[in-house]
Amino acid sequence: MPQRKSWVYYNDRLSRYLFISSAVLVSLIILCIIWFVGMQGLSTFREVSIIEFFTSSKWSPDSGKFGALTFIAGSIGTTLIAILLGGPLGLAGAVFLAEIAPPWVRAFMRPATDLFAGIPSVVYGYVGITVIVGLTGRLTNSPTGYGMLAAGIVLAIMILPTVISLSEDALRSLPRTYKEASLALGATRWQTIRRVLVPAASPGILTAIILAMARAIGETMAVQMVIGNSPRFPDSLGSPTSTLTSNIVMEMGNTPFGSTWNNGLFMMAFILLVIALIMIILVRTASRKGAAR
Amino acid sequence: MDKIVVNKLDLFYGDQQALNNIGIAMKERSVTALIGPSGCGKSTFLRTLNRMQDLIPSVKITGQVKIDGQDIYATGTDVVLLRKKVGMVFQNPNPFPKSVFENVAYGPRIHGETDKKKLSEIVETSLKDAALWNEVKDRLHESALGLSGGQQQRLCIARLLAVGPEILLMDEPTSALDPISTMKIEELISELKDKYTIIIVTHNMHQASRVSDRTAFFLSGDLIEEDVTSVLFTRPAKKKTEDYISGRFG
Amino acid sequence: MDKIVVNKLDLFYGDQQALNNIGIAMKERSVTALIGPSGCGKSTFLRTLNRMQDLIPSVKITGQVKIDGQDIYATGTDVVLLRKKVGMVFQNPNPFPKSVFENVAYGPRIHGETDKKKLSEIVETSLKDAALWNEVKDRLHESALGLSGGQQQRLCIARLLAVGPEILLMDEPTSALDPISTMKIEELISELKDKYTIIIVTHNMHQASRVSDRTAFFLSGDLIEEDVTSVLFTRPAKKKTEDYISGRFG
Amino acid sequence: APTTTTPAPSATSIDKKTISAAGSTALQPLVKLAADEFMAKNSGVQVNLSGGGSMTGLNNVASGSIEIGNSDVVSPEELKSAGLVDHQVCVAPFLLIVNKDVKVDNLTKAQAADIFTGKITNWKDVGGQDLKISIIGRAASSGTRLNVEKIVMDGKKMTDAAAAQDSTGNLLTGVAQTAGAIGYIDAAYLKDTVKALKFDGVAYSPETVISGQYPIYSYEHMYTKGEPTGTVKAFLDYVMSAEFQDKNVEKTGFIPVSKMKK
Amino acid sequence: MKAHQADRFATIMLWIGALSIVAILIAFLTLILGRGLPHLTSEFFNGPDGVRGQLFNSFYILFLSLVLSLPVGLGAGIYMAEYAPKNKFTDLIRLSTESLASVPSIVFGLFGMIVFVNMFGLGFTILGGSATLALLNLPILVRVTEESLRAVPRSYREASLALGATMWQTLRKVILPTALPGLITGITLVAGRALGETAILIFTAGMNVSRIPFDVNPLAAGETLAVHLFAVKSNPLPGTNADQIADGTAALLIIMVIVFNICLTLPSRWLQRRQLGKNKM
Ligand SMILES: Nc1ncnc2c1ncn2[C@@H]1O[C@H](COP(=O)(O)OP(=O)(O)OP(=O)(O)O)[C@@H](O)[C@H]1O
Ligand SMILES: Nc1ncnc2c1ncn2[C@@H]1O[C@H](COP(=O)(O)OP(=O)(O)OP(=O)(O)O)[C@@H](O)[C@H]1O
Ligand SMILES: [Mg+2]
Ligand SMILES: [Mg+2]
Ligand SMILES: O=P([O-])([O-])[O-]
Repeated sequence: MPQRKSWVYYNDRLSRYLFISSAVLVSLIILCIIWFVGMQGLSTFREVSIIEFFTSSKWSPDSGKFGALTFIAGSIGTTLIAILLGGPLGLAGAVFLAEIAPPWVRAFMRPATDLFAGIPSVVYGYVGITVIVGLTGRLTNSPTGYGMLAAGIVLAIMILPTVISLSEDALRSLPRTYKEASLALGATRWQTIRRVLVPAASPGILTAIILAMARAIGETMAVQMVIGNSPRFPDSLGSPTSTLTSNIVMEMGNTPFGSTWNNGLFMMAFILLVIALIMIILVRTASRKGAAR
Repeated sequence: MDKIVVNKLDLFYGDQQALNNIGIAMKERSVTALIGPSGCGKSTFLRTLNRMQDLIPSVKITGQVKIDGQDIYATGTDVVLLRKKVGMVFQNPNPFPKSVFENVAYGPRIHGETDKKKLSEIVETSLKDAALWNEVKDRLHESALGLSGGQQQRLCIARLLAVGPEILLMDEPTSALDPISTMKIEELISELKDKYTIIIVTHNMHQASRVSDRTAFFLSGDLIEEDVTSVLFTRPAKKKTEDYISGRFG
Repeated sequence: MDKIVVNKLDLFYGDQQALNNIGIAMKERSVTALIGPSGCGKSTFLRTLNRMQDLIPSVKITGQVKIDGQDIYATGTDVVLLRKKVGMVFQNPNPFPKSVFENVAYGPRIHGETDKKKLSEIVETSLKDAALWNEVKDRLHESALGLSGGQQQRLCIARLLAVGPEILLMDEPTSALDPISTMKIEELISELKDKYTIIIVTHNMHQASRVSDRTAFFLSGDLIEEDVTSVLFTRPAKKKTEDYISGRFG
Repeated sequence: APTTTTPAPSATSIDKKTISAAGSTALQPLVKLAADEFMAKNSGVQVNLSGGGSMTGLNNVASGSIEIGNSDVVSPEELKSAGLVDHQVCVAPFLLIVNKDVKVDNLTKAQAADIFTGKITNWKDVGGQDLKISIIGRAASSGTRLNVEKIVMDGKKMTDAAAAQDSTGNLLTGVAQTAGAIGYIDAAYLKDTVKALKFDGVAYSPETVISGQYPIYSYEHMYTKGEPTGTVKAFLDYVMSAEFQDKNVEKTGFIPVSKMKK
Repeated sequence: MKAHQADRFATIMLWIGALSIVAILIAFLTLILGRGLPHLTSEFFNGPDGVRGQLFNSFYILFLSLVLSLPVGLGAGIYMAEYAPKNKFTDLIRLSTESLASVPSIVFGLFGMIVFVNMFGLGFTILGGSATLALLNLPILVRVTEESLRAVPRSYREASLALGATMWQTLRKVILPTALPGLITGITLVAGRALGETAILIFTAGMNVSRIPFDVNPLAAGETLAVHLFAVKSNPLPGTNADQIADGTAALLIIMVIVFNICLTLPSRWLQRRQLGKNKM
């Protein structure tokens, strides 16, 4: 039946072309977005010096001052706080789920942590301004409580599901034999976790942490509600400052498209993209190192 | 002297019985082989001897397992200490993703040894005892995962010897290996039996006859027969044993 | 008549040569066993015969593999048809996560059979040929993953027979199985050789001598020796073969 | 015969089935009311609305992708060439608000300016208790902030130390829960969780704005590209109609343009 | 013994860590549901300020965005997992896909506004919002698809190809069915994120709803629940019950996410169980 045969081949070829064109389409779209943001952003430097943009913290566009250092520092600072708080907690949760939790606890807790990911960021921000800033205000002895600490706490909660689920997967995908070998040598459970399991899963855990950082640095709505949004280098963790994302969302809607001010905001978006790219490359190297072992 | 005495041992996975009224005794400094078809309970039995089976939630165990006269299932037993004394080698070599040195030093370290020099000594002796020293002495700090399968298995044995066990449990330690590596492990077992009590699970009846003093034949959870190896293979007392042995060579 | 003729076959993984100038011929309706230590290239060689090795990106192949006189590496070869003709059974049983029936019907379906009655017939005959029918006829529509390892392996053979191959490649088909299942598969191979040309990779020299007409010994990418099985095992021509064989029994 | 007073929009002037308006978030609730009622009166017409900020509206109306751009500010130079036509639809007064604990009820223009530039940082300097002043304002690009800077601070810039929120709602929450906080909002959004201050001794009310005593206010704009026609004109006419201005504009806290003197 | 004490201490700490995670979640849920649930009356949905339209739009926009992004995302994911040769080009695609997943959504929003709202002249409509949201979904979908296909054991692929199946047959009959539970989980994730998205939709889908109930016209205005929540929180006109609406909307959003998770994970568990067979595992 040569007729039918040719159909089988035709389908195979057709599907392959469809898949390839999807991949090409996706990459075209992605390149378009990157190109659009990049071109728009880079045109800032027709009127602003690169050095000023990256080294000055004076952001006052209507008097011609375009220093974005505060925002870059704010983004990095809040992300670090988020990782310092959310990373260990999430990792503890992952270790707990993978090694300690009785099955019924896990059956309930795993989907529950996934729920964190489903809560809209506006809701996080809302809890942030009604509950968390009060707390950080008292902690840092600042009147408003807006600032990097508040944003860091909100982000720490938001990255929990990423850290937990990816690290738990990494721990779970370890061969059972590691654990058995260690226990059979007379190691306690904690020794096994600390000396064998976590080190063996470290590439996966690192991936989790870096992806969580990428998530944190890109978060907008929730951060914007609790960071205080003052374009100023903060004196403390509890004084208002800004991040790249919060400043973009604060000013984007009220600046004319194509103005230097507006372009500067696109440049900030482009910086975010570049930071994300660097982090992904870090993830890649981390996981490649893991695979090579 | 009997090192291990097992008495009326029953084991259930949930409702399903996997070991049925097992009774057996093993002498110090002897090699006992466990044979039987797949699923008959060899691994399960082996793993009750160092309480690794405790890790499976649904398992229920009744009966007695005495090691040096002490019931290891009595309340108050220190499982961690027990496992230090009753070491285990697995079917597939399972070195940690660490260096050769760190693999062997792992056991002493978790048992509190911190002195660098002592650790080095222990690592060297253990590797020598496991007949691996010459092959790895120049690559102690390379990853253990770069070793061949047979080397990895001997590394696991060295890692075990380093914690100073008295009993070695081996669950099909050569089934994943090529013939040459298998030979080396078998030789090693023959050397080790001067110092340790060894129990080995194997699919390979040749192997059982080559390495063991006594052999126990399991069939669907029952211990059918246990005797001096040469006797069991040539003049088995039970019909089932004979069927199995001849079927294998049929 | 020679069904398969291999000539000057070289295979590289990237820069590393894994097969070195292999030349061998296999008769129709015969069983050829491939033996050799781990990593010597048995699987690699087997997989060049149905071009499964093509799926690995870094592989480069030169030389000739003729099946029924046609070079399967010639341009224009229909790989899909080739694989239909040259079937393969893997080391670990790999049924699809579908029912027993659907597993066996898979091949005929993708090759265009849609008639329900014909499919049922094919499934029944194939399962009978694979000596599995009696064990599964009442659970045709349950998941194949519920079968035991040995049953799964016979199911994979049945699944293969259903597409009507002429050559069966078997890569250590019993290494994951217990002795009783192994015996059943070996019996099956003896029955199948009346209809098919079979090539089997095995670690177990007993098995090779039990099932094969001819045996080929590989060592680090070279085909050292190939002869009638009883001759190769008792009076090998090459020193290396002898070493290997005696090492095994040593 | 056509008159200069706004006629009730007649069905005959409807051409497009769908028109869009976007821009100022402050003005949006009012436009939404207008749209709802306009749609109720003209079945078959859909008015699509969005926020996004004043410049979002101006950018989009200038490029022609929407019909109406809502703005708190006068269109900037950059967009003049697009031929935007201004429709002042109402007056938005602004209020200075403080946390309820603050024991000050009135600020002079000079005091307010000093607070917002950061010169005065404690309530005791303006007659209140010893309490640090926390400014919670709006973003640098916000129309509300621009107007406060223009009218209260004579064009001086707000201090960097001020915290900012991007919306009136969040700002109100902030002022309500921060001791010693001061902020500024559109009068329309005043809530009893905060306290409104008198400015130069004048309390805000529509009447004080209309009479010219209360100076902090600005016009809200709806821009079209070129003179409006058809549905767009009908909609804008409805917004300007006495019916809508009297009933809804006042109800929502804005002030009808027609009421203003000058 | 020291090791024993350390073990016990660590176990307690890990339990505390886990409990605090659960406690944070419960705090969130009780706070939001506690404030919001009482407002979820029929008036809340159907009244003059009711959110019926927003609720409908949330799902309609989600649905359209999936219709737009699923085929392409799946296709690209399949290509990356099954066909793509390992080279610089595919590395580049993978790299850009992954980095895009962490770009703030407002940037997508602006891109969508300029391309769909302005250039294509869609205005602030359901279609413009869905198309932009589809851009946000794409990278996640590609990634999820690629990952769940890679999780399918190689042996299935080999078995099928060795029987003389073409790649397409292998995909359709073996790989995709096996990967389905993973794909469903991935789509749940995408859907959860899309349901909660605001920044994108403010700039593309608009902030009011069609006056026709359940208007399927893709050119109607497309305010969703999340945007509605944002809007009433941002500019709460006194005299309206803005606070109650906000609280109720937040609660409704969370309930939607929970229901969505349950609706999608239950069938995928069932599928998994069916595939693994009744007897074993
Ligand atoms: N974790 C478990 N849960 C339930 N049943 C189990 C479990 N582990 C093993 N079994 C069952 O217990 C029986 C004995 O299994 P065991 O692994 O001890 O066999 P074995 O003799 O070691 O077989 P093999 O030679 O294949 O390793 C089998 O029927 C097996 O299916
Ligand atoms: N995909 C691959 N890429 C690179 N090298 C490979 C690959 N597969 C196999 N090799 C190498 O080719 C050689 C032959 O491997 P092959 O799997 O054919 O051995 P084998 O004889 O089947 O061994 P075994 O008995 O362990 O299955 C080995 O050195 C192996 O490391
Ligand atoms: Mg076993
Ligand atoms: Mg092989
Ligand atoms: O209404 P605003 O321009 O202040 O956002």
